[in-house]
Amino acid sequence: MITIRYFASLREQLGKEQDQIDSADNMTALDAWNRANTGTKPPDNILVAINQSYARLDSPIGSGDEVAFFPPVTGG
Amino acid sequence: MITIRYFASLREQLGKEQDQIDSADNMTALDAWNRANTGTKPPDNILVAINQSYARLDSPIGSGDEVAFFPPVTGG
Amino acid sequence: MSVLIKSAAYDPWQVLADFQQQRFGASAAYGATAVFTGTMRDFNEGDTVKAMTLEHYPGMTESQLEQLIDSAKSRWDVIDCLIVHRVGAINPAETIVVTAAWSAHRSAAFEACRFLIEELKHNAPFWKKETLGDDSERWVSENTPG
Amino acid sequence: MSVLIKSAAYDPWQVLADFQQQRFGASAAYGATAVFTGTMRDFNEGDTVKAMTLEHYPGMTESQLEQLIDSAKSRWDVIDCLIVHRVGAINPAETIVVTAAWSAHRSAAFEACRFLIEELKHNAPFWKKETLGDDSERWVSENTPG
Repeated sequence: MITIRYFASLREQLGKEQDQIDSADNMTALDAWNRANTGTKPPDNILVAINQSYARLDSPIGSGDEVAFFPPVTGG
Repeated sequence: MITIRYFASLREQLGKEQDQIDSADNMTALDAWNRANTGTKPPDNILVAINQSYARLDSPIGSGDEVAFFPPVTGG
Repeated sequence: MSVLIKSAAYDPWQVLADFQQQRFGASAAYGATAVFTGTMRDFNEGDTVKAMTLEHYPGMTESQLEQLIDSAKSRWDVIDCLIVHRVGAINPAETIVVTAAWSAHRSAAFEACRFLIEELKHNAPFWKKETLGDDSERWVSENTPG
Repeated sequence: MSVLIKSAAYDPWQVLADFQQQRFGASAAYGATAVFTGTMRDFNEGDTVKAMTLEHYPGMTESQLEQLIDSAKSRWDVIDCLIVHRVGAINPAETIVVTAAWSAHRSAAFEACRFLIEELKHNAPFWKKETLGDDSERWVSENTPG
């Protein structure tokens, strides 16, 4: 099982906070996105975190991982 | 009348806080020093203020002025 | 703890006083402290902003901010750093963020303090949503440089 | 008043809180505040320092510091600045100096704050005399860079 989390404007656009999907061999963060959001491409400026560390769309993921997608950060 | 003030290590070395001297025509800060401290040259790194603004040893002074001499500043 | 996430309004000066007292007590090891505080303004990009909501990624936020402090400590001769950040519903004139660095030397304190706020703005997972004068809402799309 | 000369120990965070409250109240005009505090250490140039006396030139000190603030305001887009400086007998871990700048922009706040402390160290008529571990006294001969 892989947990996918969405934050901020992306969360509002998608209308959901998270997805749970089954894991498969050789998955990337992008694969997880595509499985959970069929037909919707990730925004160009999307940021990716795997297990709460920054990663990339082509970073590998596996069972038990938490993948997060969010827009550019605007804190401070 | 001209008031001459001394601060910090210079005050301690000279053993005085201030002098009062008569003014004369075309006096400079250095002239005031020399009149008040006969035979003692001002230290090389001396700073000069006239009426509480930075000046130089060759800056002109006149009656009623306050001339101050002090070592490099070390505040902050 | 050198990273504090606050869900209610706080007095930045009190937080600094408390942290410094707790961390250093009557020790005279540091000589220089540099502090930045960011306060919510009531305008942005020409519009009135009545209120703001700050979303964050709990867990990742704290670990990112702790990494920033570790990074500052490895780059400059600083004794300790503090980062405080507000989340949730915020009103104008309330403090959003505090970054601070304690050092024996003022250049290290200034540079570490500024590094913390710049890196925080570019890397820490926080997102601002503004409520404008007409009650419409908008997400802030990106942070401005400098 | 943006320049304060203190002849007794003070809490820098309380002074900042009071000044900010008095100067800005609940206004949200500034977004960025940069602060530097300088604290008396218990060592200098390899020696233990038990106590210190800070002499100044009353009148000239205040006017020099006010000129520094005017100069910072003319060079950067800052709303206001504060300088606090201790004089007289000081013990380790007590605050010597505070410089602070309030601005809409963080770069202006940082640069003005740093300008104030650097210029103060080079131009404001203060002089430090240290009492060492063996009770001997020495005048600090010059400020260190950075």
